[in-house]
Amino acid sequence: MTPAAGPEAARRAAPPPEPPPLDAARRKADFPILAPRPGLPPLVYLDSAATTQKPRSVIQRIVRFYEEENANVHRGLHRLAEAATRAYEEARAAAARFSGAAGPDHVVFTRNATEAVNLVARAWGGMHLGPGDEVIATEMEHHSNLVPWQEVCRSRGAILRIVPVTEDGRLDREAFRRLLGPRTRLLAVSAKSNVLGTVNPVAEMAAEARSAGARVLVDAAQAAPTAAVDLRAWGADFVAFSGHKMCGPMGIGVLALSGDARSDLPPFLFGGEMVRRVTLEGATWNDPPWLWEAGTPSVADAAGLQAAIEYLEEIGAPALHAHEVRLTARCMEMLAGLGGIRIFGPRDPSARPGIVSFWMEDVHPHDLAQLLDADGVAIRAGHHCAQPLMARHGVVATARASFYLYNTDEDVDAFVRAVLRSREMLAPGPKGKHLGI
Amino acid sequence: MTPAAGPEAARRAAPPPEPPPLDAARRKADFPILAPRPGLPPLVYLDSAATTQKPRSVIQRIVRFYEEENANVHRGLHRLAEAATRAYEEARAAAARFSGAAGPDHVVFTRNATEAVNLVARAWGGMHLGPGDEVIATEMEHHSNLVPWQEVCRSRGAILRIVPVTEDGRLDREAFRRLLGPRTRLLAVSAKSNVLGTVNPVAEMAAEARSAGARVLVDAAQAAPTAAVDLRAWGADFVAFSGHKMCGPMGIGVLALSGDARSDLPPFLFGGEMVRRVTLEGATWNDPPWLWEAGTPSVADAAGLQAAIEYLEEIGAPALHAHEVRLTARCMEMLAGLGGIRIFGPRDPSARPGIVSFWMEDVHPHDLAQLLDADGVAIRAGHHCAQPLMARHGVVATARASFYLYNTDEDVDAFVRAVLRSREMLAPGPKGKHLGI
Amino acid sequence: MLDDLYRELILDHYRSPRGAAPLERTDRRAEGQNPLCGDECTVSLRLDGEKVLQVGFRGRGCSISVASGSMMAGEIEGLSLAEVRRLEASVKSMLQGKGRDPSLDLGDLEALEGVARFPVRVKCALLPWTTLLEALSRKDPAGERARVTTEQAGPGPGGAAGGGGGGI
Amino acid sequence: MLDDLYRELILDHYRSPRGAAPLERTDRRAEGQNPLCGDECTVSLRLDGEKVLQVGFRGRGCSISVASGSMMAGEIEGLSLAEVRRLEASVKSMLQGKGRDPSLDLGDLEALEGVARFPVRVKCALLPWTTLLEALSRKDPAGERARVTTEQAGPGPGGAAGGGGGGI
Ligand SMILES: Cc1ncc(COP(=O)(O)O)c(C=O)c1O
Ligand SMILES: Cc1ncc(COP(=O)(O)O)c(C=O)c1O
Ligand code: FES
Ligand code: FES
Repeated sequence: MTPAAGPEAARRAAPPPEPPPLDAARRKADFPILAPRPGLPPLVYLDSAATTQKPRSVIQRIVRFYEEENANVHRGLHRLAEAATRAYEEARAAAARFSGAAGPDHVVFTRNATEAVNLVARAWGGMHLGPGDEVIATEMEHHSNLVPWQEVCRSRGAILRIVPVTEDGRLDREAFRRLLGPRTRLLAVSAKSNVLGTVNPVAEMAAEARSAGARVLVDAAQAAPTAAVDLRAWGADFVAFSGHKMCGPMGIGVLALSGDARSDLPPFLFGGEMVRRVTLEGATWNDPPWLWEAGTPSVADAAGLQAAIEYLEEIGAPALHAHEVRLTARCMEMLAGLGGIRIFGPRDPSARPGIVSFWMEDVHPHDLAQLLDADGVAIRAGHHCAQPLMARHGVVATARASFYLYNTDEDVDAFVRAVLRSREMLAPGPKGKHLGI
Repeated sequence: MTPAAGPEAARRAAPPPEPPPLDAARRKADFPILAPRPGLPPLVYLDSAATTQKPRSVIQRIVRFYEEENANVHRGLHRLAEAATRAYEEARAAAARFSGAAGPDHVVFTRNATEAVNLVARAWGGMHLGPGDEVIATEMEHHSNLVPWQEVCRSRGAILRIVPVTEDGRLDREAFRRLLGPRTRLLAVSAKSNVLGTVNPVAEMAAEARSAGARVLVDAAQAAPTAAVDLRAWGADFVAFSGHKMCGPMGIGVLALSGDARSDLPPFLFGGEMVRRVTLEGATWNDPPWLWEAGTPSVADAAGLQAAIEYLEEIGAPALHAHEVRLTARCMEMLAGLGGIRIFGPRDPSARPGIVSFWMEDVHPHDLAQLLDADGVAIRAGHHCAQPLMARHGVVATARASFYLYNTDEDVDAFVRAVLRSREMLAPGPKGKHLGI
Repeated sequence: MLDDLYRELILDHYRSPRGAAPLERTDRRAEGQNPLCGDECTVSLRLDGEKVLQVGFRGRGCSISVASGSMMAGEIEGLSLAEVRRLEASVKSMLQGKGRDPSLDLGDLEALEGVARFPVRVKCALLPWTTLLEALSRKDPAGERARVTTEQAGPGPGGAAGGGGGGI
Repeated sequence: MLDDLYRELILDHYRSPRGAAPLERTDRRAEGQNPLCGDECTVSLRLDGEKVLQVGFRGRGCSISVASGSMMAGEIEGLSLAEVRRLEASVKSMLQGKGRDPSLDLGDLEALEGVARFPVRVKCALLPWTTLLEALSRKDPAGERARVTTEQAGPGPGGAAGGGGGGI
């Protein structure tokens, strides 16, 4: 027995105390779209991985901007221009805090996560990738964190290497280590898969990539909804996410930067706001981060994103995580009970919170989604913009239910009941056992 | 006397009948931010060329989207996804109608006019510009329609040529014709200057450019607010504008395409939605126009833009134009009466509706804007993202008042009164004559 | 509304598709794909001159695409190639909500009428038909494979189903 | 609120700036520019060893920049270079809202205190001072010109005045 293995060590190793459980029924009331509607079945919205619904505070923040603060930002000398500039820059400060960036001037506002990745691929890649250089992505990336790298590698003569996914939907860490080499310039990896729910060990992978001399981009589009974004803790250089997947408005995304990345990232788009001096012959650039924001930004949406950040911070990452794990466990267990259903990804719900992609015998995902809709249950069917991952699992599409802070146990039950009904409709007769729900 | 010169010809040549005048006071009531506020002077908003205020119908459209239709677009098989897709594609149809494009599939949604120009410069320019090719822009372009061309010309070895501006703020048409040549590939010109208000003869210039074999991009950011956009009538290939300058939300812009342009425009940003098939090795592209829209679009803002378009269409381009001309004439006349003020641009108000940029002796534009703000009058001071045009006129900044559909005669009077007060404060003593207002 | 799509006859064809047995001999054959979902089907034909003797259909797809193929297999056996083409045109027109040739008896295919109200699913129902046309257009020797997509055949972009992707 | 900015003393300096007369002889000279608005100023000095004998200031800019330069010209005449540097540090700290050295008498410059509440205008007031520092740092022969911007001296980005541009 080593000295560390006493009760003392056991106490130290104990998991952190459970956060107070998230009261999903109460939260649901914050979301106008989820309110009961006369004449329609209550909406069971299980498509939050595509986009989340918006709490009243976010919608009202947008309204307040347009009703009280609307003006173009920067250098305006009237009251509204000052108010709009303040709203915009306060949102930037909130995004910096939320993403673990060193400060507001390490945050770039984009339209969405996709544009944030393109910014890095185009601007950083255009300057730092050359023939024979290597970029590493993974087999589970969303198209938005794959195709931009294919394109920049093609145009720069660089090589794209892919970390394979194991049968149970995790990244093959050994294979990743073998891919790392002296020519590795960048690792592009998602913090969480939008298909499998798998939470990837980005901090560990980033450390390995950095010691090979590479920069690290983390696609946090699916991690941001549970406030699980931390550029600093991850040791990442670039972190990308979208407002609309985390209770915020569409039309706003974030690219958070490390100090290193910030200092060697050239401009992306050109035009008003990102310049300092312009003559007919050429231009000089504004300071970071404005240098990467050409044209009039989406100030109302940035303000809405701040309201979303505050909403999520009030709940807190631990409660968000625990709630998603609980619903995921319930869902996986009930689906397994139905029989004839293949669930993709890790078996441990806590390793893939919030997302359940599956394939059901006899019921095509598109039929399932359409039939569920008639019962008021909204899920997504398709390739989820992750065709290579579909191919890896030998399917062209899956059905995906995703859970969020406004989903209750009853939502899970309604979903499973509707799945059962769909199967009875398309493939009648006893198949697996019925659940008593 | 030629046969055509009889009363018949006179009737044909007669100007179209006056539209019913725009009731600006009534329109003002549609804009919540312009409502009287207890304890503050009424807001006289004369900064619409930077961004316009939003009518209630636009704000409410955004709210309705988030409260009743919010989902991610494309291929969703549930009710909300269908509603969101419908909202998005209906907005596209409205934008096509508004811009004179051949159909919805000739319209690309961008973040703003700046991104629309960058799309063309990057994607079209990257494919169609080579060493020695020439692009023509003008000395009055906004930085957003100048710097992208400087950059693409630099990177492709092409040459940027500039149409000069005359003393009275018009494009030098003769010089333009001399610039056109066999190597001219593209003309990039604004329909209306954001500094001078000058309305440029884009249809004539486009015809000349096309017969030289060049494509034509029209920056319609300042023309869209008066519903004066017409890709077809202009004979343009690309037309760019921003929602936020035409009563619509921030975060949405339009790039309208001619049939020719649509068929030889390669992709711009890469990721979800713009692809068809993706493997680990590469991707194929979606159909136009989705091919140019990577990632989750700003659906709420697109829906808001549609509401703005409908608002402007209800008023109509002739009434919008006539109203702006009237306010501009009143403002120019009153400013001239003050003495010691230099107004830039054409002297004929109908040639430069809605915008009055000027320089006043003894009162720096920044002081003027700040002092006016204390009287509740919001104007803009600065280079207006048009530094080459400032240099052309030998100034570094101007003060700019811009008028829109919610501005009244009283707003003009309040503005002129405040200008006078500012001068009395900074340079007291009799200077020019006082107006009896 | 949903009953328009999932009519009993459609479900019946989906559960027990006709034409599923492999053909002894194949004169024309094509594989088709719906690019929006990646689903696939195969159509094989035995011809006697200008007449369809036997049809083989195998679909890996949703109920609508499978039922549409199964109905197709049932209806076109015994028709002349000209009749097949008229039938195809009428079915396509019906699926795209443009009405159909009233002089033609569509048989079971009438059950597909409601699909027109679900723009996202129209390409599902068209998939077997596009593949059939491709098989017919082949002048190749028996067994030659052709690959098509429903691309050329679907409703134009801009409808409620506009755009691509396939989920986010 | 606005009265904090446009104090009577500021307006007075703006209307009749001190230091406007050209110097007979110039020992140090620099031109400065505020990159946000493009405004410019020139500072020229006549020195006697470590002491400022005479100051020339010419500004092409807003009332705040001109008044700040005029006050500067009035206050630094007769000071030693070390005293000038202390004064500059104190003025800068005051303009940036960080308080100031209470042991220093700022004279007319106290009137600039309210500028701190107008972040967009802070660089206006700093422009003459940044230019002064640049002139002093030059070891060049008389009349040598140096060009600076207020870039290095302004408030950091991220404040309400963040970003660049200069109007839309
Ligand atoms: C993991 C992941 N990355 C990137 C994206 C792209 O996000 P957006 O479409 O908002 O740009 C998504 C969302 O679809 C996602 O789930
Ligand atoms: C003539 C002109 N072009 C382009 C732009 C750029 O518009 P945005 O900032 O919305 O991209 C503007 C607005 O500032 C403009 O006035
Ligand atoms: S969903 Fe693929 S064919 Fe119907
Ligand atoms: S506005 Fe230019 S220095 Fe003040």
